[in-house]
This record gives sequence, structure tokens and C-alpha cells, in this order.
Amino acid sequence: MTEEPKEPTAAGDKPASEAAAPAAPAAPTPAAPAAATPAAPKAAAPAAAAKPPAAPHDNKPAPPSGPTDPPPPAGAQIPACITALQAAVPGAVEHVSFYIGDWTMIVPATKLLEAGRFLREAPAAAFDFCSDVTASDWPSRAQRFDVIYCLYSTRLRHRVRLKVRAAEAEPVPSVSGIWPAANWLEREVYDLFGVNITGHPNLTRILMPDDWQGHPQRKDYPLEGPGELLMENPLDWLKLKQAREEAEIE
Amino acid sequence: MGNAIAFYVISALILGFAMLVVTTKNTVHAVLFLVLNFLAVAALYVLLTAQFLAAIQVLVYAGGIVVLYLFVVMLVNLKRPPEDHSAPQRRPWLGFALAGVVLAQLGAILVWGGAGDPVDPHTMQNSDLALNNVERIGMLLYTDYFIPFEVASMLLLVAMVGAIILAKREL
Amino acid sequence: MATEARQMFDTEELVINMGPQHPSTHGVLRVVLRLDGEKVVSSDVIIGYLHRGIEKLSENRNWTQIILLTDRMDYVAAATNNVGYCQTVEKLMQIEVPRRARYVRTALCELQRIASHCLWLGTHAMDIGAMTVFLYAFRERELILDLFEEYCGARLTYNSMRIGGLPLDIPVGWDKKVLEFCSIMAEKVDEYEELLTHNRIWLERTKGIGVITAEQAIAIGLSGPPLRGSGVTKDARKDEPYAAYDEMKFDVPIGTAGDTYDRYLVRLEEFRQSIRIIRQAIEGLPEGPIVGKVPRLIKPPAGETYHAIESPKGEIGYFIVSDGKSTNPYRFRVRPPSFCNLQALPQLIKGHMLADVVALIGSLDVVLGEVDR
Amino acid sequence: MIDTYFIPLVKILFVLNATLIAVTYMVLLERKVIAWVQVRLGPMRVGPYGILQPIADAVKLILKEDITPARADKWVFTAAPILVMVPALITFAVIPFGPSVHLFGRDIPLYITDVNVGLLYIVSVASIGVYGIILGGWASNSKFPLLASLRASAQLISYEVAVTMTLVSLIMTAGSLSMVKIVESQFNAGLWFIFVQPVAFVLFFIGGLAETNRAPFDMAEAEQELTGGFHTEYSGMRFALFFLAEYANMIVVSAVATTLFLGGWLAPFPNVAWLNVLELIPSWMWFLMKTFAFLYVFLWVRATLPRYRYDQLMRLGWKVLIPIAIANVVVTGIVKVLF
Repeated sequence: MTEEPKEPTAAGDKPASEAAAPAAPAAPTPAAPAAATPAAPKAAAPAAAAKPPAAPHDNKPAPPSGPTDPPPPAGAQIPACITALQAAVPGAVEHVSFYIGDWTMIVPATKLLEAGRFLREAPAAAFDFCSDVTASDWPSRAQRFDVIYCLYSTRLRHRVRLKVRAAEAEPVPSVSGIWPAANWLEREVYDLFGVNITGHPNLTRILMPDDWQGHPQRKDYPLEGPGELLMENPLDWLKLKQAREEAEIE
Repeated sequence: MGNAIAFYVISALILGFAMLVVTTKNTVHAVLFLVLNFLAVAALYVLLTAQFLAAIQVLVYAGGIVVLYLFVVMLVNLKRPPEDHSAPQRRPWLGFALAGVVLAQLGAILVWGGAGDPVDPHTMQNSDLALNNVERIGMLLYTDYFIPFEVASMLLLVAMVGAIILAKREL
Repeated sequence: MATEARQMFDTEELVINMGPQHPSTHGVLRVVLRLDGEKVVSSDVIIGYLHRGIEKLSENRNWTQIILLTDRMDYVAAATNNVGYCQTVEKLMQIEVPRRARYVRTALCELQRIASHCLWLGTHAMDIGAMTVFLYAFRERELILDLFEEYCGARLTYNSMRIGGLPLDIPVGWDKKVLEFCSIMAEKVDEYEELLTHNRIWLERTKGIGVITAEQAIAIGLSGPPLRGSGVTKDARKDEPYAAYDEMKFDVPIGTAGDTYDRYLVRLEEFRQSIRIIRQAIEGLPEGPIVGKVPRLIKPPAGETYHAIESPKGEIGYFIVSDGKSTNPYRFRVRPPSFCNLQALPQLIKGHMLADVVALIGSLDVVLGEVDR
Repeated sequence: MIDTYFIPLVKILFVLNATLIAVTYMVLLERKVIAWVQVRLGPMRVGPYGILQPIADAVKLILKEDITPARADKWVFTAAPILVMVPALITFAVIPFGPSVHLFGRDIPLYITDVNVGLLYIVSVASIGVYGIILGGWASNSKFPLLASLRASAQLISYEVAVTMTLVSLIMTAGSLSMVKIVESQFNAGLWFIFVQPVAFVLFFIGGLAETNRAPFDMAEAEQELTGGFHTEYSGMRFALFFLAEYANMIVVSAVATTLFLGGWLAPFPNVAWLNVLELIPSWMWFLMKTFAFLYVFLWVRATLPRYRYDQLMRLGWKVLIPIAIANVVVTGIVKVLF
């Protein structure tokens, strides 16, 4: 498990909770120790810096630092496709995990395209159906986004999940070249999370209006919508609203 | 007496519509006046008890050809605004000169054309021609004027094939 | 000279906005079509008009409240959404669902499939001009809605499942009514077949329209009847059996040419297979409890999973991450089949006429509530 | 004086009003027939069994606001529905509803006039009807109606050719263009022309469907694709004119088909002796019954058949109907020469 270099300001508890997770057997344990201080919103977070650190309503425990990727239990036999990938593309598989019947591989962004092409062509894997591409947001983690690719093979009828960790502006190569199905799915990930996907034929917003500010499905995006507060300054918002009214009128 | 008045009214209509066709700015209106012009000519045929010709005039001219003009005008009209009167490529004097020449020819035909004595419309009413003019036109067309009829049909065929080659992109 | 004459006749491309308010786009779908005369040169699909942010909303709801939200995604097949969601959470919490509940779930899913296919057949035929089939298909759908109303009190948004099993047992006499419905439905499907399958105009409007090969279909991510219409045998009920499908005997209809007509035949055959499954499920309904051991306060352990089932539109998948502490899911993601099937629309309608665009939107059977979430 | 002006005027008024009432009740009949086919009841609320529905529709359409879209060509926009309705109505001038009847001591023929180019008059007037649809689509100055009007003009022209070619073979058997003489020739032949010219009948029926934008050929106002086709922008009285003109055209086509193929006012097999009991039903009643039967088939076809695509429609028109019609003319010619 290579340790990524931690930012000094990160909440001190990060390595402790990481160590706690793998040691515990597959049975779940409360990941975040009670002492975690409410994670102050990072300076990088898009929320207006001027906003006072909105302490989440106090009874909610601190957001977990990252997804639990329990390592495979000792007895489980790693499926052929993963071992074939590890052999074919060195360094492609950072971590393999197994949880209630699903195999997941954590793949570095740089090796994603190679791994994807291998998984699609290799006879042992034959993942020709990319059923889903989505992301999950862990604001307290340096590489905040987890881009998840759920793959399925129509011939061998088995599933696997790839995970790529990416920071806010870190480029993630688009797999729409390998699986055209991922085209719209990646557009949605960009639209709702703001993951910087590169090499996508037409990366524009798909669900939100084109002139929308911000990415709604991030954890620090207020549930009730942008309102005046989120804009860098309310004046932009007013100008935008008037422009939109004129557009309707003429 | 009624026929004479009708004749003058209808010819006035024909001339009026013809003028309007040339002068209106909006091309679609021009085409519509052309249709009215053809209908007035058909009315004139009815006046001359040539019902078959009137029906054919309405069917072929007013109902067929001008619809295709309208078809083209509607497509073309979409793109370019009608050019104004002072467009460089207009040659007004040449136009008036040609019109003058045509007018002179018509005048000549009218004066020396050896027009027979006009048949008074009443006898026309129940003459053999009026009663079954379809048969008479049929006989005339397929006996005396058979060759021009065949040449005309060949001409039309060639025109149709030409149009298809030009317009259809992938043959 | 010919080329110069050619320019003379080059008509300009006509850009037409089909939707978002249009009689045959089955919801607020907007397709911008660039037409050359009647042929579609290129098109792009604009969605998002019905985006209610269900995924963001469900991250602030507790686990049982989310069942309501899943009703409103594919509002034509709500029961299947509920079953899909509950099974994902049961997989997360490793709860064992009793056999009786699984049988009822199978029956409900298949009833929902027939209802969804009835609506598809009605609107698809209406778009191509055959107005009568719409009324016949909706007459049958009415019977199913009555059955659902009797079971869970609602006709459209059922809220018909609970995590761990059923909210309540099936009412007395309900199973007899379902069997009676199956017999009625069997001959009604033959009636649809009579009206359309060998109808010259129907054949001409659907055969060879919107052809997509098996590889293209898999690559673009089609699933469900559109994928099986191109000859790919992928059906979550057979590949990853859930509920009680492993105990049911049924076969999966597969098309060959991958055109609108084959997708129509596949769905028509699915009518009959669903009736067969419902009969087996209801006749073999075992006795026993209807809910598994579910803790009062549902808090699945930390972890994430992806579980896909076969909705009438295709493979609907739930990717849920729970952080083990709070009563809300940390991340709730739905893989909507209509969204992925709709992605194939520009590729399908290229080079077809305007009337085919309408037939193809119907053939993909898209529900905008699910596309926009 | 009475004969030449007064009686034709009365006949014209009678036929015109009868047609307008028939057209409004055609709307109700269509909704009822399609409803029965679709296992529902149709309009039942206005008056007993929905009888007064047409009046309700008429009043509603009169009261509805009449909108002219911005930058639409006002004159042409108003003229279009008139250009569709008028040709449909003036065709009734030559349709014979019955032989002459003895009323008020005078023999009154049950038709307004008998022009010796009757059939040609009908076809040429029908070709004027095309203008209304084209101009209606163009004048509303929006994309969908324009596309619909382009489609409609191409469809009507190609089916006009098909119908005219079909009628040529019929005129060869009937021997005259005048509608009254056609019916009389069916009387002399002792057979309706549907038995003499079955192919022409089928072609005329299909052509008639296409001419009036009905059933499998209603491309011009395909709601699903062109959101209402050429009369999308129309509302109020102008829309009513378009709407009623369609039904008037339907009645015209049925009446013409009855006169040409089903023996106008003749009872079936007119001069078969023992069938004379059928003469009890007056001749014009026969005409109305046959026209109604034809109209019923129109509605029935609309309820069941899906719609053709635009290019299939044109292919059917040019590659199927016209060749068959021409072949039919040739065969009729040969038969007439041999026998």
C-alpha cells in the first residue's frame, strides 16, 4: 500500500484511521476515531473563502476519510483477469480489494488507458460492456475524487470495478475511446463532480444548464442549491440573472 | 349581351392580374396572381363554350405547373431577400424595347391577320362543337396535328430526364 | 459544369428542434436535428430538463426514505426500481430475504415488466400511426394497475418494498386475481400480434430501421430489449439471478437483425415469458415469513457495492457506498438503462428520415424521469 | 326565368347547407367510429349520446381567439383555409344525387348541373385544393408547418397523377366525361363499374385516401412528427375551415367514387327483373347509403392502419399506382377494341 505524500495541514488522524482499517478483519469497524476534529473546509474547496467555516451540525460525525477497501480475505483466490492484468501491465494495479462478492482494483490515473484496453481485449477478462462510470467525493482526502468504472463481460459473465483516485484538477484520461458507452457517463461525472476528464470528444455539461456555476454533487455543495452565497460575489449573480431575463424577452 | 359584358370584365381581370404579377415585391404573391390569371383565362374559355379546354387549363396550368413554381419559390425565398429595383444587372431600356416589339407584332396580327367574321355566341351555344368538344379536340389532335403532338411529348421526356440528372445527387 | 450545377441545387441544412415539448418524445427530451431535406444529417440529444438531483437528495435521506425516491426515477416501472434498491442494501447488510418475499418480488417485477411493455407498445404504435393499439394496450395496463393498487395502495409510485422483504403480505385472493389476469393477458398478446406483426405498413415502417450490430450495441452500452434485439444474450435475470429467478423456468427472447422490428418482436415475446414466470411464481408461492432479520435502525456496515437487476428498459444498477456510521448512504448512484440506451440515439437516426426518428425514440423505450434523475 | 335561375339557386342552397351539416356530423361520426373500434364510447356528454357535439365544436371554434403568428404573411395566411374549403364544396355542383324527380308539376333533375366535362371539372378543382395546404404551411412562417406543406404538395401532385390515370380507364369504359352519362352507361351495362373495373376502383380508393391526406397517408398533419403539420399555427375559425375542408374532401371523394364505381343512384344490378323490389327505396337514398358506406371505410381504415413514411408514400405513388393505372388503361383499350 504505497503511502501518498500527505499535505502537512491534513487532519492528523488520517494515517491512524488508515492503519486501523486494514488491520481489522473483513468485519466492519467504526473507521473514524471519535477524536476527529470537524474537517475545516479546505482552502481549495470551491466554497467561498469568505464563508465562515460552516461547522456541520454538530451531531453528525466527521465525514470518513476515504472508502474502505478491505483487502481480500486470505483464502479468496484472486480472479484470473486481475492476475493477468498485473502480469501484463506492471504497476497498473495498486490495490486489490474484495467485499461481499465484488472485486475492485485501484488503478493509477496514468495506467488507466492501458489497463482498460487490456481488460477489454484479453481473453481471460473480455470486459466489453462498461455498465457504469461514476465518482464519489471524499473532501477530506488529498486526492478527493474516486472515479469508479463498473465493467461487465457479456461473454464470461463476470464483473469487476476499477477505481482511479484523482485530486480536484488532476487529469483523468477518458475511456470513451475504449468503451463508447462511457461518453455520456463521463460527461455526467464532469458535470456533477467537476472531475477534470481529458481526451473526451465533447466534454460539456449534460444534466445541468450550460451556464451553471459549481458542481452540485460535491459534498460541500449546499443541498438547497447555489443561492447568492455561493457566487464569488452576488453582483455576478445579479448580472447573470438580468442577462438571462433579457435573453428571454428579445 | 351578357356575354359581351362578361368578356370585358374577364379580360380586364386577366390584364390586371398580369400587371400585378410583374409589380408585386413578394414573390409568393406574384405566383398567386399568376394562378388567378390562369383561372381568369379558364373562365374566358368557358365563355367560348370550350369547357374541355377550361378544365385542362385549370388542371394543368393552375393546378400543376404553378404549384411547382410555388414549390421552388418557397424554397428559394427562404434564403435571399428579394433584390431591390436598383439592382445593377437590371436593364430597363432593353426590357421596354422588347415589349414594344412584341406589341407591334400583336397589332399586326390583329389588323391584317384575316380574322374571320366573329361568330355570334348564341349559335356557338348549341353548335356541334360545343356539345361534344371533347371528341372534336380528340379527333383534331390525333389526326391533323399528330406529328407536333409526338414531338412535344419527346421534348417533355427529354426535359424531365435532364431535370432528374441535375437535381438528383446520388443516381 | 456538372459540379457547378450541383452547387446550384445544394439546399441549405434545416435545423429542427424536436422537443423538449413534443408529442412523441415521451417526456422532456430535446433532439436538435440537422435535416437535409427529409434525411437526418446529424443530431444531438439535449437532456436535463427533468433533473431533480435524486442522487444528491438521497445522500440526505435515511435508508428507508430513499425507497420513495426510487419510485420516481423510472415512474413507469417503479416496482423494479424498489426491488433493485432494496436488494442492493440487503447485499450490503448481508440480510437473508425469506423465500416467500423473493417469490412475491419476482411476480411484482414481472407484472411491472408487462405494464411497462404495454405502455411502450401503445405509445410506439401510436407514434407510427396505429392509434387503436394504444387503447388496447392501456386496457391491459389498467388491470395490472388495479392489482398493484390492491397490493400496495398506489397506481404509479408504489413504495412496494422494504429493505429485508415486503411491507405487508399479499391480500387474500390477490393471487387468484393475478392468475386470472395472466390468462386474459395471454390471448390479448395474440391480439396485438394480429394487429401489427404481419401488417404491411408496420413492417415497412419498422423493418431495417435503426439497425445496430451486436458489437456496436455492446460498445455503446445498450442494455435490455434494445441489446437483445441485436442478438446479444445478456439478461440479468439469467446471468446474475436475483429474487427467485433461479427457481423459475423461462427463456430470454433474442433478435437477429437488430432493427426496430426485432426489438418489437423481442418485447412482444417478453410479454409471454413474463406471464409464464408470474404463473410459476404465484402457483409455487411458498408459505413463511415475509421479512428477514432487519435491525430496527438500518445502518449498513462501511463498504460499497454495485448490484444490477433487469428492469423492463434494461440493466438498472445501484452503486451504494455506506460509511457505516450515519443513517444516510454516503454515495447513492443509479445506472439508468434509459440514459445509456438514449446515448445510442444519434448513431441510430443518422441517415434516416424524420418519421424514423419518432419510431426509433419509441423503439428505445426511453423514460425521461430515469434519464435525468 | 324560373327554370334557369331560381331552381338551380334553391338546389345550390340546399346542397351547400346539406354538405356543411353533413361535414360537421362527419366529425362526430369519425370520433364515434374510431371510439367503437378502440373499445371506448366517444363523445357522450353533449346531448343524448353526444349528438350535439358538432354544434358544441362549432361554437367553440367560433369563440376561440384567431391568432395570426408574428411576421406571418397576413393575406396568404387568411386565404389558405378558404382555398382548401372552396374547391371541396364546389365539386358538388356536378355530382348527380338522383335522376329527375317530379315535384310541383315540374321535372327537376336531382343534380345542380350536368357539364359534359363533369369528371375533368372535379379533378381540376381538386388540384386547386393543393394551394390551400401549401400556402397554409408557408404563411405560418415556422419550420414544422413549412416542412409539412412541402410534403403535402409533393404528395398531392403525385397522387393527382395516379387518380387521373385511373379515371382515364374508367372514362374509356363509360364512354363519356359527364357524370350523369356515366351513371346511365352503368344502367345500360346493367353492372356497376366496380365489377367492370375492379383495379381502377382499388386504385381510386387508395388515390382518394392520399388526395385527402387521410389514414395511412396523413403525412401532412402527422401529429407525432410534425406537431400538427400545416395547421399548427391556425386557431379558431380558420382552423375550423381547415378541419371541415378535410371532411368535405372526404365526402367529395366518397360521392365521386359512388357515382363512378357504385352506380350513383342505381339500385344494385338495376335491370335484373326480380330485383325490382329494391326500387322501393328512392334513388337518392341509394346514393346516400353507398356514399355513407364508402365514408365508413375511410374511418375504418384510419382507425386500424399505421402511417406510411413520406418516401414510401411517394414510392408507392410513382412506382406502384401510376404503372398499374397505365397498364389498366392499356388493358381496357385492348378489351374495348376486341369486344
